[in-house]
Amino acid sequence: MGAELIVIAGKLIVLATLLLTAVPVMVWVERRGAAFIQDRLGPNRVGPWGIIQPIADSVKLLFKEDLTPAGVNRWLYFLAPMISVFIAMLTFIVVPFGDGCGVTILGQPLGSLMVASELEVGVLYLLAISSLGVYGIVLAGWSSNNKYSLLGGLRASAQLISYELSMALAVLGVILATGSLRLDEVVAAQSGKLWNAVPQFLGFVVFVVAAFAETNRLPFDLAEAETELVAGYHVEYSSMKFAAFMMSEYMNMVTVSALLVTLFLGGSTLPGVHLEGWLGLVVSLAVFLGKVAFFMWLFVWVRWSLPRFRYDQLMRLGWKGLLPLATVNLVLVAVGVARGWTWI
Amino acid sequence: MLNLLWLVLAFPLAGTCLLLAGARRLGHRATAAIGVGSAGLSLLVTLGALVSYAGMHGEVVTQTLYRWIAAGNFTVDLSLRLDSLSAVMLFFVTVVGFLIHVYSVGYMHDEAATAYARYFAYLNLFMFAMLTLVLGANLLVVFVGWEGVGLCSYLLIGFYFEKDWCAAAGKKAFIVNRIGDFGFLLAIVIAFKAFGTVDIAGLQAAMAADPEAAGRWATVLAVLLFVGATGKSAQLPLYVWLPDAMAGPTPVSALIHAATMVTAGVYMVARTSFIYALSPTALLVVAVVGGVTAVFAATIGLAQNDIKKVLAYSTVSQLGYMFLGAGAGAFAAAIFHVFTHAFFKACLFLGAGSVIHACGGEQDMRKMGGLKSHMKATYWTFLVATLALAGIPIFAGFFSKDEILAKVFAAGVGNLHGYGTVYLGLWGLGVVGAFLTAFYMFRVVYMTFHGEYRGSAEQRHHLHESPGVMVWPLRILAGGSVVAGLLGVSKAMVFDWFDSNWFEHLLHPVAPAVTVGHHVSLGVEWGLIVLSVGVAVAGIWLAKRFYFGPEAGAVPARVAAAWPRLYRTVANKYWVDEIYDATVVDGTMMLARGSWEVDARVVDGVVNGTALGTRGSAFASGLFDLHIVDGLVNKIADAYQWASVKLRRLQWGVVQGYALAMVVGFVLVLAAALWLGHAV
Amino acid sequence: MVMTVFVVAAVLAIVSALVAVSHRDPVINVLSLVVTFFCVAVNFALLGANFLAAAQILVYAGALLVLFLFVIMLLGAPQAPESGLHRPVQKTAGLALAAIVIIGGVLLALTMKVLPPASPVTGDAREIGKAMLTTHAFSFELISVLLLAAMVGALMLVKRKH
Amino acid sequence: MAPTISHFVILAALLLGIGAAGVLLRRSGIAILLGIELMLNAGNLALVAFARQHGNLEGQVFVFFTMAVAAAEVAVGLALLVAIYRRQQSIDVDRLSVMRW
Repeated sequence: MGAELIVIAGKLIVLATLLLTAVPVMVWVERRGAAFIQDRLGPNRVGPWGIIQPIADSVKLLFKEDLTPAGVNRWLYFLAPMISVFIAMLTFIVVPFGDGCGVTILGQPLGSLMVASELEVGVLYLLAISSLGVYGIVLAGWSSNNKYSLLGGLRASAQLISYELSMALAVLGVILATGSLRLDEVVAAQSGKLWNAVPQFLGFVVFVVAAFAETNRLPFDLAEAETELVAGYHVEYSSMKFAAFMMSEYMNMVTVSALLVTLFLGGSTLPGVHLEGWLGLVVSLAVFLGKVAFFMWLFVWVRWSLPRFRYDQLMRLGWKGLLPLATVNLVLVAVGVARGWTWI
Repeated sequence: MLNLLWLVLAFPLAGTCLLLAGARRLGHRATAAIGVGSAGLSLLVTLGALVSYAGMHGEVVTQTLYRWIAAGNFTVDLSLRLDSLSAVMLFFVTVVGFLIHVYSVGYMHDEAATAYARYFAYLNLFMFAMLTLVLGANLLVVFVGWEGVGLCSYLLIGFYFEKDWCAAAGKKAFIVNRIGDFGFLLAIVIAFKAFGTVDIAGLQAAMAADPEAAGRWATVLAVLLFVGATGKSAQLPLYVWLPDAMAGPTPVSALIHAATMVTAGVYMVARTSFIYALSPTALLVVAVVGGVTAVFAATIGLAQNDIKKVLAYSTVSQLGYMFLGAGAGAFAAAIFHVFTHAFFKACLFLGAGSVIHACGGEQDMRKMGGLKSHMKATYWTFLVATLALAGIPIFAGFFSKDEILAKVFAAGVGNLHGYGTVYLGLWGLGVVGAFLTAFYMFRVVYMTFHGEYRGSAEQRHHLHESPGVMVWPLRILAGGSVVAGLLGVSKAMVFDWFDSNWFEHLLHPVAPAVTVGHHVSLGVEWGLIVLSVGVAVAGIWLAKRFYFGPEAGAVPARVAAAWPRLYRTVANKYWVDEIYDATVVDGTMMLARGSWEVDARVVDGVVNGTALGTRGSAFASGLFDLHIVDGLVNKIADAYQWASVKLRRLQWGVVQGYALAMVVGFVLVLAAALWLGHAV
Repeated sequence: MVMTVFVVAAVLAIVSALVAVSHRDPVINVLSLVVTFFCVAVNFALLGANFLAAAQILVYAGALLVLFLFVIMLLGAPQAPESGLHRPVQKTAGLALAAIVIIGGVLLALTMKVLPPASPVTGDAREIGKAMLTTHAFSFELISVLLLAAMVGALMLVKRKH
Repeated sequence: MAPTISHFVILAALLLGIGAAGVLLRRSGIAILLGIELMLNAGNLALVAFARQHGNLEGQVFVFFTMAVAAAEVAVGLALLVAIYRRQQSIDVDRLSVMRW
């Protein structure tokens, strides 16, 4: 019992650290990437290639004055950023981000490196928790007592509900093909055949697009659209509360990328590579991180390449584009499973 | 491969659905791709199925898709039947159909996108229906296909429905066909009544098992089926719709009204040949109608100036030959003619289409001429097909038509069923028809392709060869017109060297010939061959005298002037349409008008009288109503009003009050249940 | 351990439910209801219905209550005027009825036979799905019709007529 | 000591009563709908508890259907509220007395 708890706690700590570390790195990547795409230098004063810049930024944010504007609903105003961060971190714990390869610590198997990934309703848990992410944004928008914030919150709630449907349908295709709700089994099922992204290409595309919408990233950042709504739902926030929203956005990106990799790109496996022991553990971790990094870069890349959707276009894409596509994908997978095609 | 047989039907049906659904969105290219693609896929599956079938030594393959009707012990399956007969039909329907789809891509290209999609949707639907007809394993499924092709024919004849006469032609085709279909339907009902099944194999078995009943019903069944066939295959007296059907687009004329649909009647007769074999009378009826139609239509064809009309009458005439052959008991020969005819007649129609396309929609041969130098490919393919139709050796029509004439002659000499003289007379008609055929076909060739161009200068400017997508089907069909006949070279033509009539052997298990075992000697057969070739050559020679050279047209004009009355009779198609109008149509109208008169005078009079009486009694009862009944009603209404004033307070408008009442009721019900001890 | 979790969840559920029906700010109502539903989900999990617990959060907290929030914001947080009309009968009767329901339920719970729980059924998604699509297939189809009707009805209700 | 079915049923009864009180006493349309949701949830809880008691899945399946019904009810209810609000700028259900005699 004791050793098991220690290992679980250790894993959680490592995970949280990893997630929190990813945020400043991503901020730096985003800013350098934006600069690269826009043909400028970007941050380059603090440290070599400006690599210390995120730390300077966070120090600055920490020491800024924490304003609470008049007329806000204090309680909710205080709660909203916490909900955002909390949900973002909760979602991550089910992702199996490496193969334990039989390695044990203190006599406890490392498993698939994560505790909750072995939850029997892992995928459902994931959908359930991620569907709660909207509360942070909606409450922030509501409690700020500011019409821009409110509009941002409204937009976010409608957008997230709309795209969650397509996302869930795309995930259903994967579940159907796997026959299990456990994420580690989803990964295992992909190791012996094609990655899900190939037979379920439609679902993959739907999931990628919905992922952009779910994380409120360009081209779907209508909740904060700075040119229309100033900064949307977090216009009234400053200091660490603002930083919390930033953190949750980047953490959501990490989570969604990790999910994409897990559900559609074989997680921490590489076709044809089967290693044992510590080497296998390290390699699988590296493979997983590499795949995630690709999608993180995709997020940055798309953000600085595509213009923002108009609101009606967003809704049309969600309901008339992605939802039918996701349904078609599901039907195709269902047909394939019913006909007993093993490659699907 | 054979268990994929249903795909042959599925592809065209899917094409139809796609095209109809997407008619407004698909462009020309997508439409053509779907339309031709579905026909092509169907062809591929067919070829695959036939290759598999070839290894099966003529067994009958039946594929049951599902049980369609189950009523008591009467069941009808939706099932497909592949035997050598339907295999032959399947082969040429898909081949010719596919080629005509390809041709249509070019021919219909100037249509608006919606019409284009509609056209291909109908064409695909036709393929589906025709293949259903061919593959149907029982009479009901065949009938579905039969009606389906009729519907498609109607839709496609009326394709340019904005023109009144096209719509009228479509309607005419549909109604005339319905008359025939009624015969077919009656035959199905009688078959069910007499033998308890409509399955073809089952019917055959039932008739073999009970010869007494079979003998009793065979004539009725066969004649009724033949009534259906005269409608679909345009025989006397129901042939009148086919010439009018030329109002549709030319590829349609080629596919539906020459190559495939109109042969459905012959196919059906061959399919049910086991019934005809039992009834000499029915066979004689078939032969006489066929023979008379062959000559009758050929004479009309002599005097037509519309190129498509000539071909239409030629089709009627050739269908007559097919029935003549079937009537002489030579079902294989009839189907053989169907097979060869499909190739050269489709080629002729498509060639005519190419000509019409080049002349900017002109169909009158008097305004053509000299096209030979402008459209080489069209000319040569048209000529090959004409030679085939005229019955010149080597070409396909020679073998098949000669086969039919030989069989009829044999039936005459062998005194088949004791009607030998009749068959001999029909053989004479057939020879005359062959002469007329050669004559009017070469008339078309000379008037269209030779001499000077007689159209307007503007049309002359536009003369051009058709695009490759139209010419290649012509070439392939012309090739077919040459080689298709080799499948059925008769024994006599190779001097009894070997028994070479492959086609007859192929069909023998399914549609055995009805013969008297009398064999005409080799010398006589060769005499017949020489005679029919001679007759054909004579026809060509006469056509050349009449319509070729500087004096072209002078001789016919003199002939027409010499016998004005005869010429007018023939040119006006023996006034058959007018006679039908005067008798059948006007008769119907008069009947309707008479009924109307009766209705207006007698029925309405009675009604009006009754009404008057009613009004009188109504006035009396009104008084009663006003004072006695209304008094009572008012009292009751007053009572209700009083009660509702009291009761409406229940609707006191507090929404939650209603909810409260609901919960009270819920609690009471629950309490009662607990009290009575039922809930736990 | 289990009892502790149950007690905490139950108390939290009741308190937040009271807030949910009594607070005047509709946003607070919705948020406390979220808490209640969470606690109910915890109870589901305690009863072994893991799948339902996840579905509870997904459907109620993730979709329905967000929809409530959305509408509240769309209408600009209308605070119902609780003053004005007094409805003494309604209030008394309502409270009395609620009390009756509670007392009745509690009595029922205390008097009924407590069997030792039968062999625990796993709330496995596979099993539920199988039951739903075989034994209860008709109800399942009916529900789909109901949802469609609700969707169409909702659209018709809020559509602006031009 | 593990909670028995009675515990769960008592909790369900309390939630049902609280929900009913909300439905009967509040005049805000939103609060009424929330009360109904609460009542439905109490029912769900009882169903799951009974399912556990009897060791079969029927109760859980019913809960699923209840959820679907709740979703439909909320969609229509909220649409009604929006329509009502557009009409009379209020969601006070006491004002919905136009159809009264």
